[in-house]
Amino acid sequence: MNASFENRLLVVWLALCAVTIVSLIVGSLDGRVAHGTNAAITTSAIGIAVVKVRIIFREFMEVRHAPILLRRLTDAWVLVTATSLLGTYFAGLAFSMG
Amino acid sequence: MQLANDAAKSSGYVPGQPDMWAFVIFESFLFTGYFVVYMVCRTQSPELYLQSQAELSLRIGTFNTLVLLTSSWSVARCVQAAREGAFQSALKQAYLTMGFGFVFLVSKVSEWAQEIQKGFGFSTNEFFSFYYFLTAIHFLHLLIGFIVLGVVVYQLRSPARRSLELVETGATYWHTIDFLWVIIFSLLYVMR
Amino acid sequence: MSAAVTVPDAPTGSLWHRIVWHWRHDPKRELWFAWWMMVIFYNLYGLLFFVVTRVQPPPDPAWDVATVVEWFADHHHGVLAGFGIVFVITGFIVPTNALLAYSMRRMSVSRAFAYAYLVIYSLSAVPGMLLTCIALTAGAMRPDRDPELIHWLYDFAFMAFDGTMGVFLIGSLVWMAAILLDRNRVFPKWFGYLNLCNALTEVVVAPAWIFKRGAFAWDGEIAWWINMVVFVIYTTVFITLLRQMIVREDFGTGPLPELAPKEATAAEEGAEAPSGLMGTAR
Amino acid sequence: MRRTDGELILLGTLPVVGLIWLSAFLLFPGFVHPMSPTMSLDEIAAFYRDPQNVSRIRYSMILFNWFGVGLIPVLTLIVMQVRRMAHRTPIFSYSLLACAAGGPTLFLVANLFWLLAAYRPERDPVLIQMFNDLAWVTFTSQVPYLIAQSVLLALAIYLDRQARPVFDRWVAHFNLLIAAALVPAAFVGLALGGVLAWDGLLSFWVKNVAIGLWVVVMGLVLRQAIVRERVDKEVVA
Repeated sequence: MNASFENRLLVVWLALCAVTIVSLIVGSLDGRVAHGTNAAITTSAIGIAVVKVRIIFREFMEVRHAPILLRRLTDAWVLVTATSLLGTYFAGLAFSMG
Repeated sequence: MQLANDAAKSSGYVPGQPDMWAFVIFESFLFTGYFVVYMVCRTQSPELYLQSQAELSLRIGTFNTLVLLTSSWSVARCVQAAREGAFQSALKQAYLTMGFGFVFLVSKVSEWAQEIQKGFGFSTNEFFSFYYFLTAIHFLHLLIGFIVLGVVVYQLRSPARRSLELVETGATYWHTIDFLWVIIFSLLYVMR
Repeated sequence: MSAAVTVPDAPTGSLWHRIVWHWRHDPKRELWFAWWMMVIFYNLYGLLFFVVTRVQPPPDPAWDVATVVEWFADHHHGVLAGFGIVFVITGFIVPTNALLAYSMRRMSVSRAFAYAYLVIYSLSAVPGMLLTCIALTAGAMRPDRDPELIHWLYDFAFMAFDGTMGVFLIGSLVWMAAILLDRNRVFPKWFGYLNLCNALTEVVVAPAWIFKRGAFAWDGEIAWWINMVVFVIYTTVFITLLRQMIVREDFGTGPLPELAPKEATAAEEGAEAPSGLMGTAR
Repeated sequence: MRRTDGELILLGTLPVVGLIWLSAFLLFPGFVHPMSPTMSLDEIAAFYRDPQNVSRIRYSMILFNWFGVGLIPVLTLIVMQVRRMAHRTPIFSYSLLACAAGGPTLFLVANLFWLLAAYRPERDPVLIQMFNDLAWVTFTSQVPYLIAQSVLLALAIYLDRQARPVFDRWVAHFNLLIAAALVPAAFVGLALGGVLAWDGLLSFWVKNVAIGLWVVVMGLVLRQAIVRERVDKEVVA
C-alpha cells in the first residue's frame, strides 16, 4: 500500500512535468518571433493546463476518492474555466476577422 | 486511522476540512473571473499582448511551473507519510515543500526585477498590468501558503498535536497555489 | 437579574404585535435589534447609492472635465437629497459593528479580537463613505464652481470610496483569525476562509490609485465588478450566519449549541425554548 | 465590582472643555453671524484675507483642534453607565463606544479644512471657496454619529428594566428630541439660502443649540448617576 501509493505519486509527478515540457515545446514552436495569434498553440496550451489541473485535483488533492459533490464541483470548475477561456479567445478571433 | 480511512473511501472521503474546499472552489471561480477579464481585454488588442508577451521568458515560466509541481508532489507525500504515522518523514517533506516554495519565490522576484530593469512596469501597458496583477495576487497566495505550511509543521512537530485533518487541509491549500499557477502560466507565457 | 426567566410564547398576531412582544420579552432583543438594523441599513445603503443618488456603479475615471461637470449636473438633486439621508442614517450602522464584535466576544478567543474589530469598523465609515458623500455634496452644491475643482472633488470622492482598503483588509483578517482559532463553533470554518477571500479583494482594489482606465480603474471589471460580487456574497453570508448565531445563542461561555432542526426551518426568530436561555456554565 | 475611581475627575473636565469650546466658538469670526453660503468669491477671499479675521480663524480653530475630542472622555463615561444597565449583551455599550469615536473625527476633518483655507489666504479665491465649502458642509452635515448616539442611548434606557434604572426615562425622551433636532442639518447641501442653508435657522442654530443643550443636560444627568453609584457602593461596603 505504502510503496504503491508512493509510486503512484511519483508517476503523477513525472507525468505533470512531462506535460509541462510539452507546453514549453509547444510555446516555442513559432520561435517566439512571429508575434501572431496562433489558435493551435493557444488551444493546446489551455488544453494542457486544464488536463494538468484535473490531474492535480484527482491525484494530489485526492478528489478521486471524494464524495460525488466535490468531484462534480471540481470538474465543473475545470469545464467552466476551459470553455470560458477558449470561448472568449475564439469569439475574439472571429470578431477581429469578421 | 487507516481503517477509518478505508471505510470512508467507499462512501467518499474529503481530505482535510471540507471548509477549505469551500475556499478552494470559491477562490478558483474568482480567478476564473480574473482570467476571463484578461482574455476579453486581450482580444481587444492582440498585437500588443503578443509583443509584450515575447518579453517574458518561457523558460523561466516553465521552471516556475516545474518547481511548484514538485512542491505539490512533496506536500502530497507529506500527507501520505503523516497518515502512515511516519511523522519524521512527513516533517521532512513539509520542509521540502517550503524549500521549493522558496525557490519559486526567489525566481519570481528575480523575474520581476528583470522585467522592471528592462523597463516594463505595472502601468507600462495592459499586458504588463495583467502580468503583474496575476503573478502578484498568486504570489500573495504563496506567501499565505508559507503560513499554512507553518501550521502543518507546527502540527507535525509535537506528538501532542498531530492533527491529520489540519495537515491535509494545509496540503489542499498548497495544491491550490499550484494548479492556479498552471493556468496563469499557460495564459501569460504560452498562449498566442 | 432574576434567576428564572420565564418567557411567554411568542404571539402570532400582526407584525406590530410581534415586534412589541419581542421588545418586551425576548431575551435576545438587543441582538435581534442589531441584526435588523444591519439588514435594514445595508438595504438602505444599496438603495441610496444605486437608485437615489446613482453614484454607484461608479462613473468613468477617464472622463474629461466637461463630462464630469455634466455628470454632477445630472446627479444634482439625487446627490444632495440622497446624501442628506445618508448623513442621517450612517450612524445606525454601529450596532452592526457591535454585533460583529459580539460574535468574536462569544468565541473562545481573547477579547482583543472583538475590540480590534469594533475599532477598525467604526472608523471605516469615515474615509470609506462619509468623505465620499461630503466631497460629492460639495461638488454638486455649486454647479458654477471652477470645473477643474469639480473634477478634483470627483476624484476625491471616488478615490476615498475605493481607496481605503486597509480597514476592510485588516478587519476581515482579524475576523478570519478569530473564527479559525475559535473552539466555541460560533461560525463554520469555511466562513473564516471566506473572510480571506474578501480580504484578498481589498488588495485587488489598490491598483485603482494607479489606473484611469481598464480593468483596474475604480470602475473596472476587476477593481469594482468582481469585488462587488464577492462583497455581496460575503455580506449575504455573514448576515445569514449572524442570524443563526443569535438563534443558537445560549448566553453561556462554552460551545454554541447547534441549530436545532425545527429552529432551522422556523420562520420566526427568538421563539426558542426558555430552557436554553440560562447559560450553561463551562 | 466595577472600579469607578477617577470618573468624577473625567466628568470635571466637561465644564472646562465646554468653556473652551464656547470661547473658540465666539472667537471664530464666522459663527456668531454665520457666514452665508451665498457670499461671492471676492467676499470669501476678503473674509479670509482680513488680517484681524485670519488670526481669529486660526486661533479659534487651533483651540478646536486641541479640544475637539475633549468630549470623548465624557462620552466614555456614558458608555460606562450603559454597561450598568439591565442588558444581557454589550451591544449598546459597544455601539455607543463606536459613536464616541465617529463624531469628533468628523469635526476634526471640518476643522482641518478651515485651517487650510486660512493658511494661505492669498490663494486663488476659488480654492478658498472650496475649502470653505468643504469645512462648512462637513461641520454642518456630519451629524450621523450624534443622531445615532442619542437614539441608541434612548433605546438603551428604554430597555434598562430594573427597579432603579441608571437613567430616568425622561433622559431617553430628551435624547430622541435632540436627535430629531439634528436631522435637518444633514440636508445642508440642498439649499444655499433659507432655514436649511448652513447659516439657516435649522441647520445652524437649532442644530448647535441642540448639541450644546445635550452636552449640558447629559453632563448633569451623568453626574447624578455617577454620584448615586458611588453612594450605593459605600452602602454595600
